[in-house]
Amino acid sequence: MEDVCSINNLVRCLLDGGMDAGLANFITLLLGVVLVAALPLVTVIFLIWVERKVAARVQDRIGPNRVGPFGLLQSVADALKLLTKEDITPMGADKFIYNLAPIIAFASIVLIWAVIPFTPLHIGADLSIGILYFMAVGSIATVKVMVAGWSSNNKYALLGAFRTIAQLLSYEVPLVLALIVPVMLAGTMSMQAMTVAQQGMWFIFMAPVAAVIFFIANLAEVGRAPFDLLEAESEIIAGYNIEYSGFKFGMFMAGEFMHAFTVCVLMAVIFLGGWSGPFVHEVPLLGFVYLGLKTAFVYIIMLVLRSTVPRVRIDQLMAFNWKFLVPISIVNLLLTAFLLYIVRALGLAPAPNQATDFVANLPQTIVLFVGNLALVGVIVSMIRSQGRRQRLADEARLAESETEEPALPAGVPAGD
Amino acid sequence: MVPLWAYLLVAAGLFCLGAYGVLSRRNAIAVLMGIELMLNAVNINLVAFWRYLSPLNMAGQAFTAFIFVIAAAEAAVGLAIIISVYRSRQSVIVEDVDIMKW
Amino acid sequence: MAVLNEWAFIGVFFAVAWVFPVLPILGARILAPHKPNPLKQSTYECGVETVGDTWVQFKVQYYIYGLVFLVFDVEIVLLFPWALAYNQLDLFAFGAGFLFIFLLADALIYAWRKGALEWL
Amino acid sequence: MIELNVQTIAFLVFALFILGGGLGVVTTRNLIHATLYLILSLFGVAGFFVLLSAPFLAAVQVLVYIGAIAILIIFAVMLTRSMTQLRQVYNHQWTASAVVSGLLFALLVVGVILPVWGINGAQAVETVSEVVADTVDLGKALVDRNQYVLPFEVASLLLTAAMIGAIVIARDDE
Repeated sequence: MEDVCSINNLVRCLLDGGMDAGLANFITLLLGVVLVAALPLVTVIFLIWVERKVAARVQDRIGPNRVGPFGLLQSVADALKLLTKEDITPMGADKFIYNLAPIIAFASIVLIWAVIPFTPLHIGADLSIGILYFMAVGSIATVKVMVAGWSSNNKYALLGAFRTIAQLLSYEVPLVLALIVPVMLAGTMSMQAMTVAQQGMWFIFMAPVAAVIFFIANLAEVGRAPFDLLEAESEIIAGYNIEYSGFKFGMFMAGEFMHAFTVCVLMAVIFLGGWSGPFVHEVPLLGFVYLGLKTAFVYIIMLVLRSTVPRVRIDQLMAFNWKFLVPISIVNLLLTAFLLYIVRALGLAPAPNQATDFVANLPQTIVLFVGNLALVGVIVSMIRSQGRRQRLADEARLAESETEEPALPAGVPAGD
Repeated sequence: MVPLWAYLLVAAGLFCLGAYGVLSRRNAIAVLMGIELMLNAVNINLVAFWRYLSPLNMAGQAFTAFIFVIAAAEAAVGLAIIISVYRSRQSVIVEDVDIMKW
Repeated sequence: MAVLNEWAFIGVFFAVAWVFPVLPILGARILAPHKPNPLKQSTYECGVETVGDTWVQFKVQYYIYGLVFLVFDVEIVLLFPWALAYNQLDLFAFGAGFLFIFLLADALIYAWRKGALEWL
Repeated sequence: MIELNVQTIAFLVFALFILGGGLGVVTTRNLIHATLYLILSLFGVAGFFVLLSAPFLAAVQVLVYIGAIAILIIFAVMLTRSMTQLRQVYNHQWTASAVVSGLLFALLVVGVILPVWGINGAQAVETVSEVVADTVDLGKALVDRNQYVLPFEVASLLLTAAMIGAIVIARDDE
């Protein structure tokens, strides 16, 4: 290992080369930053191609296949095209803020990658509050939407921004509530320590309900179908970024793709064990592969959902969040806290020195999993009885109205 | 480390800026922003004193957390009152809402 | 201090991250044509002339959602230290956390019953 | 004298954010711009919290202030159409308030901060402890029966009450 200059021992290599200590540290830091930040940038070019291919396959098409082998260079061609498009600033726009918004949109997503652990050794910054860090950075997204919508000086942009913000704010509540559960399980907020805590057992088995809530809330946060109201062309033209053109629009677009991918990585890290897998401590780079596979799995689910589920209405969107997701996440939090306390009182929790052992984690996992299953059972039966009541009411109303006049089907809103 | 008085200096400056905003702005929302600035100055002071004088006693951090709560409550209710006043009087200028003065 | 080193990384990240979007936008400024005219720069509303102010009257419901979110956000964030220290807490602290969450649920139930969560 | 290292530079940058943002808030005519200045200022305060080894509070600052309160303020600006009432920024007593604020600042700096905690002040802090309580300690303290459990529950109650009150006030009468 002595002769190999890699990112792990770059500081020492530079020092051996006779460089000033402060400068060597700074160069290493800068290089690390550029590496971590470049990763999502490179991935997003590939991702757009993957997304279009999967969507095409679901719709029985082929998808991009002209530029490069299998159409791999399609995104590059798109980026080049955007680069040569005229950039129009609408009249009455607030110039500085108008130009600032796409930069915030893109940068705020890149910033999340600073705390993602790639392998046992490689992480940008292992903050003690990693989870809150990405929540905090993610909440800048609302500011970007507001700024973009307001500075465009366009009614539809402003209206779209308001809707988008209402959606983002609402779904942040179950998102954060669901995140408390893994924090409670791991006893840490650092992303690296959270991955280590999952070496015995992934949190998705201990807290499946929290994992599903996290996934759904994230779908809404990134504006993916079925929650893609922010780009509902038929309703509010195109949402908050309607006035943007050229590469500034490209920045919003790329930011959205990157955000979708980023939440998949977060899902993999927080609930699917991140880099953990066999032999990862012998060959740390294997962790990168494991993380990539888990992320790809979550991402494919997201893509298939996108191509198969219809868009919901905004009143349904809000009702689903506040009347379904939030109550469930509160109950789930209480349940998990209660079960964890029981587990500890009964002595079923693994001893601190066995925390990463699969067998030692089993009793605790079984208790938590059964508890979660019971919760799901209760929820499903409640939905069923509610649905039955609704159906009976609708049928009664229909039978009544048939005698008088043909009426609208029940539940059609009067628009807003 | 940066000395304590530097933090206190910035906090004092922020507090006075906020006070100036509260006293001199006409728009009620701008007045509320001034109050937010003042609360933040207090927060800086609390955390700075906690860090330099008693880093193991949780009073500083705990009270900062409670000030977050109070700031949230204040913003929520204050803005709601402003919206309500606007609805009844079509104005958010503080001087136009002086009916309680007499 | 080792802890601050991590934050130095974050600081440099904040300083560097905005360069990535700025570079292509500047590149586009050089490469892209720039021929503005009043029609092109007018507000885009599917070809129809803009009527009136951009400042249309918004529904107060947006504010209500923001309000409910603010309250929940603050409460949940205060729960994080509790969840973090959860493994080291006794029954009393456990109950304190429960009471806190109950009050949170209380707020939700009130807003629900009051109809504040409806999209009208 | 203060040595110039990474922390000092960061401190100066954040202080610039805080004071520049604060100045923008109180002087800008456009209320949306004022809110953006407010966000800048609050971000600087979050940076201060990081420098003061309170990262949890920094995250909460960004999450609550920038992610929620600033957005709420923007909502309120839009709802009250404040942007159309831009004629006059300050009221008639603005000179007096400027003088009062300036005097207050001078008094605080000359009368309190420098004599008490300054370089040769009565209670100047010479050594700073490296041992700092972390978020776990905060979590324990917040629900400890001998410490802050009562304020903790009261905080929850206050927020519930504030939400109920604000909903009642802000909703249309029906």
